[in-house]
Amino acid sequence: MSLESLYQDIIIDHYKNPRGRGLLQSPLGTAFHVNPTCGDEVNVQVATDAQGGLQIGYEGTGCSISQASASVLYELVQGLPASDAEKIRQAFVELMHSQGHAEPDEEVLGDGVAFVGVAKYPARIKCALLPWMAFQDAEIQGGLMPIADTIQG
Amino acid sequence: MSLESLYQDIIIDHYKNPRGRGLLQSPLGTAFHVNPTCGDEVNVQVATDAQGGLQIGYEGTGCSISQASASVLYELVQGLPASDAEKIRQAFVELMHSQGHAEPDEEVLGDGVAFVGVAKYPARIKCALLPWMAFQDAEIQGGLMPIADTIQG
Amino acid sequence: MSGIDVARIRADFPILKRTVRENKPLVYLDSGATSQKPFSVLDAEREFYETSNAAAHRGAHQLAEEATEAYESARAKIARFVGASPENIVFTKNATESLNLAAYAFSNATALASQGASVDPRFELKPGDSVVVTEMEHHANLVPWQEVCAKTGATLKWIPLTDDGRLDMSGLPDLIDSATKVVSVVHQSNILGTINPVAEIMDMAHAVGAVGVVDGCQSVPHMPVDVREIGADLLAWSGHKMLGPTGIGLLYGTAEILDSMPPFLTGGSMISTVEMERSTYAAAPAKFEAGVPMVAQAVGLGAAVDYLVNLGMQEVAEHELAMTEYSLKAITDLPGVRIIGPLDARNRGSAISFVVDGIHPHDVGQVLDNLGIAVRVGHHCAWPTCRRFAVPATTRISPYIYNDFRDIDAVAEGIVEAQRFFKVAP
Amino acid sequence: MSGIDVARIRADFPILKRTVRENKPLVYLDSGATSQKPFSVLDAEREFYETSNAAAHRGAHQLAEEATEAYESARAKIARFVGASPENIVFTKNATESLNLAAYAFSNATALASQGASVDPRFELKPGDSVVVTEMEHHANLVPWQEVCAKTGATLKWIPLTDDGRLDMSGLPDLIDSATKVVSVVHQSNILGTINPVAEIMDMAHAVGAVGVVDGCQSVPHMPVDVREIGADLLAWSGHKMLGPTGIGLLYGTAEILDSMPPFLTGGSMISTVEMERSTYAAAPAKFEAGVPMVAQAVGLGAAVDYLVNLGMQEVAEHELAMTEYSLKAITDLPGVRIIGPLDARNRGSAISFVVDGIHPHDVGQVLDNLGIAVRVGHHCAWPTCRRFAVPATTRISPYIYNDFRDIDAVAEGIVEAQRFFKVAP
Ligand SMILES: Cc1ncc(COP(=O)(O)O)c(C=O)c1O
Ligand SMILES: Cc1ncc(COP(=O)(O)O)c(C=O)c1O
Repeated sequence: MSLESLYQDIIIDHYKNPRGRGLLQSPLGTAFHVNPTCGDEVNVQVATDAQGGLQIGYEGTGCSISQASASVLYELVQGLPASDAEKIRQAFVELMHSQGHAEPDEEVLGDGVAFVGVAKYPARIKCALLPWMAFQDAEIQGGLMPIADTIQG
Repeated sequence: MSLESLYQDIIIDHYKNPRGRGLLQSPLGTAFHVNPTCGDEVNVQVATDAQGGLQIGYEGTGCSISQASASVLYELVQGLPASDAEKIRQAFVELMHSQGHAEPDEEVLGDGVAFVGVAKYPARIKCALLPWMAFQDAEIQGGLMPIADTIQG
Repeated sequence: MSGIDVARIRADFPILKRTVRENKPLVYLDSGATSQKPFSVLDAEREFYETSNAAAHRGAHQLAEEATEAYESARAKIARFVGASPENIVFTKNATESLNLAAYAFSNATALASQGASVDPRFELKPGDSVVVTEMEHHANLVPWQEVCAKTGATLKWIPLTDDGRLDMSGLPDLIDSATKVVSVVHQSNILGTINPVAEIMDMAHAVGAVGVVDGCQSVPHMPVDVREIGADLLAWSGHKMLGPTGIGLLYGTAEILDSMPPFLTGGSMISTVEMERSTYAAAPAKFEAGVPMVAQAVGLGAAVDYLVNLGMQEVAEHELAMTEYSLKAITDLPGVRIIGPLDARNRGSAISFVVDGIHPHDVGQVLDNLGIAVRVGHHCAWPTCRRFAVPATTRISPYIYNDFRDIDAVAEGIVEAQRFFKVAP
Repeated sequence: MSGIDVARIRADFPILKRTVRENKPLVYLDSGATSQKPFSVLDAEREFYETSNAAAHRGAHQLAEEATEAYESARAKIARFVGASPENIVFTKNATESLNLAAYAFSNATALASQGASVDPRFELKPGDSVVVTEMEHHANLVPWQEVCAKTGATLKWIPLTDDGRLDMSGLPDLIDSATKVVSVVHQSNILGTINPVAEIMDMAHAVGAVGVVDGCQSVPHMPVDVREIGADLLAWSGHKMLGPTGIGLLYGTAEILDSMPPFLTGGSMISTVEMERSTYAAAPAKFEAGVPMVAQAVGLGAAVDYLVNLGMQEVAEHELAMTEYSLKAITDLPGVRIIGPLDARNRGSAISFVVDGIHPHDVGQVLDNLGIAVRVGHHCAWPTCRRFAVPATTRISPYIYNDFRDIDAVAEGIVEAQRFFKVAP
């Protein structure tokens, strides 16, 4: 397992240049998640725009994986309807549980496909999932979670 | 190790025909000891007669070893000055810690020598010592313990 | 005799080849105290230490990942074994800790509430409330509740026993009432062998809103136990009685109850966030597993579960029943010997306590020991049960999968030998 | 480098022969989390299971006698190792349980007193009383005291830290005052490496009548520790960090303090008498060892003590010092790397935490892991200490007797490699 396959350039790029980082003015839901094993933190907020698209705010401190994952989350779901975002979230969770054997669909996961190598490192999967778990909680809190899938992931 | 060497006839005899069993009218000290592993119980009382000799009362329930030991205790120390009794008590304790290698002095220990085989069975040593520990406590309680040796055994 | 092949099983247990007391082959009939361990359990533990030892849930390096995986997959096996999910299984050091964990939920909640904290009211005890146990509890399921009562002012009550060693259910509707906050009952008595109708009792507990606890120490190793059938909120048992290593115990809890209980042992790995002045806690089961856990023991216990699953718990239970029937007959056939506990094999396990007229149970045990037969003597940590049956102690055989009828024959001969030796032959 | 022969020692540890991450030889530098185990420990445990396994203190047959003897002679070895008597040593499952046992003495005594029981007043807490810890405690010596305060209304106070990672002793005379009921301090910090003047602090505790507790998790495995010199009433540590098995911890207590503490876990083997309504308790250490104990683990730990005694704890401490000096220099020599904790080796252990500018500690650890080097990353269960030094986490090396300078060189090279990979080379 080479370092490059875990830390693909895309991940390092999102880590060093996080997209859309920052908090929202009036979030509908906010969830602060920590990884108690290592102290990584991420705060994810959700709201909707006039067209019903998701607005994402986030902040955090932590390793490249957790912070890049938050940035990718932003990039992937910002502006989407919650139901579309939910499909992406589920695809990302699935990818993380694939033990590195998946062939992720770049159509769905965009830069998220770069996390495929993370799935081989059980201790880092939690890092990658951290913002996505917070996102899910924030949606539930904000009443934005598509009903049928509230317990997945 | 034959059963006979553990349960010498003398022990069985004391068990079936305990000497001096019963409680005192006005004890100076009383100690109730149990072996919490098995529930053996013995209650030992001490007083002194007009000549300053020890008076022993006892009762109990338990295995042949613990009950015979109480009977032998009675036989050995009844009527003796506390200081002489203390020498016997110490000799008995020492015998029990000899792991069966001692050649006990019948002059001192009388029927107590029959317990030499018990010393090879760690779990039974506690049974044999039970009345002697209670005796020591009863003496301390009754203020009859020869000073120098109150912590032995 | 039954679906399991005792001779083949015995070959898996190295200790059964040893001799005791001057070359007597070992007849081990003390599995109620602790069972012996097969090679596969010893091998699994050792292999873990030799290849993957690290602190589980505490590192990101490869060994730590492997240790975490080993630990969690053991949890999953154990969960499956009792029909639960992994999140419902808490690792403890023994069943005693598991039962204390349950009991401390009540005293801790009560103390926290006294300082104004908001706690789940089911766990808050006050004078007038009651805790219900039975008169056949092991000390591990009695003393912790005595302590809870001493700390909160609640009252301890118990279900009495019938003369044949069963629960006297007649008074139950009065005993379990609206004041009852917890009902904690042994599934299979370690001293009497009785198997109790725990599902029924749990239903009665739930009907009055009480928390229901079952002590499964002697049932889980000996019969198929499914937490969904028992219906307990909490089920405690030990690893060392089911072929596993020493130093590991289990507590099953429903998600709902584990969530609402305050933590017990606190420290590392059970927290969510920690500041100097306050902490928040992880979700169960982590909430109840403070400190570096007994990873190697969990791995060994996982192998023990594999061993039992491989035999089949139904087959184990049939063997248990066959041993029970055979032993009951062998012992009742002996003049001057009295069984303390049920005389029929229905709803009864193979642990059998008895007393021999004229010989103290200790002395009976000693004679058997001298013949190479390991049994337990004493009050078996169920002293009040001894009192109930007016015996100071008993001698107890408790067979397991590696015992067969010949072992019971040896006991019967040993008892006769004891009667001869102590000259009480009837 | 020091009086111990690392190459010879390494041959005793089977796991050190394995490779990780595609054939990299394992460099294990996470002994602060848990140590590896030599053959002699694994053999001792296995031999116990294969020859003498039985429930200690619970039977009269030969195996039970042997198990009891094995368990108690392990206790005696461990007692000798820290200058104590066997009666002063309580076996627990880990240091976390030991520290909880200490903390629960206070909350239990307070609860019992609230119901009118008479308890030793030293353990009874009320609002206004204080509990003093430090800002460098492991969660295991912090959260239990937070819980005690939450249950009793007492106030938690702490000794702050200086910027170089030492205790700021200047305010101590004000902090430890007549309201102080307990002072609990880590001997050697697992995150900073600092060795604290515990004897001095225990004296101050005793001067105000407070109970003094020391967390010896990181000191007992690494240097000679004598309870008589430390002067603590209670000393807690773990077996798994000193070559012993998982699943066993220790609590040393003075006879006087153990006698006056109420019991913690209750159940079998810790009682004197039991009736349905009340029980009396055995003398320590039995009073604190409820349930079937971790006998095999005690035996393994006894072998671990033999191993360390054989090396010589003075020699172990010298090796520790040599490793500390070498590592401090190797790490401080690297540009862009900052040590969190004391920079001089005086009163400092070999566990060294550091941060690398521009790379998160997790990522540093991952690069090292990929090179086969096992280190720990995160807050090391000392989250408030991280906050004090304004770092979210650190990367930590924690060597032991099987590590040498080459392992440290590997870490230094790995850090440079991480800087190159993450393009932050200064
Ligand atoms: C200083 C310190 N205290 C307490 C503990 C807790 O020890 P354990 O997890 O073995 O209970 C540790 C190790 O984890 C430690 O390093
Ligand atoms: C019925 C019952 N409950 C509880 C226990 C306590 O289990 P442990 O000693 O393993 O904690 C035992 C066995 O000792 C038992 O038989």
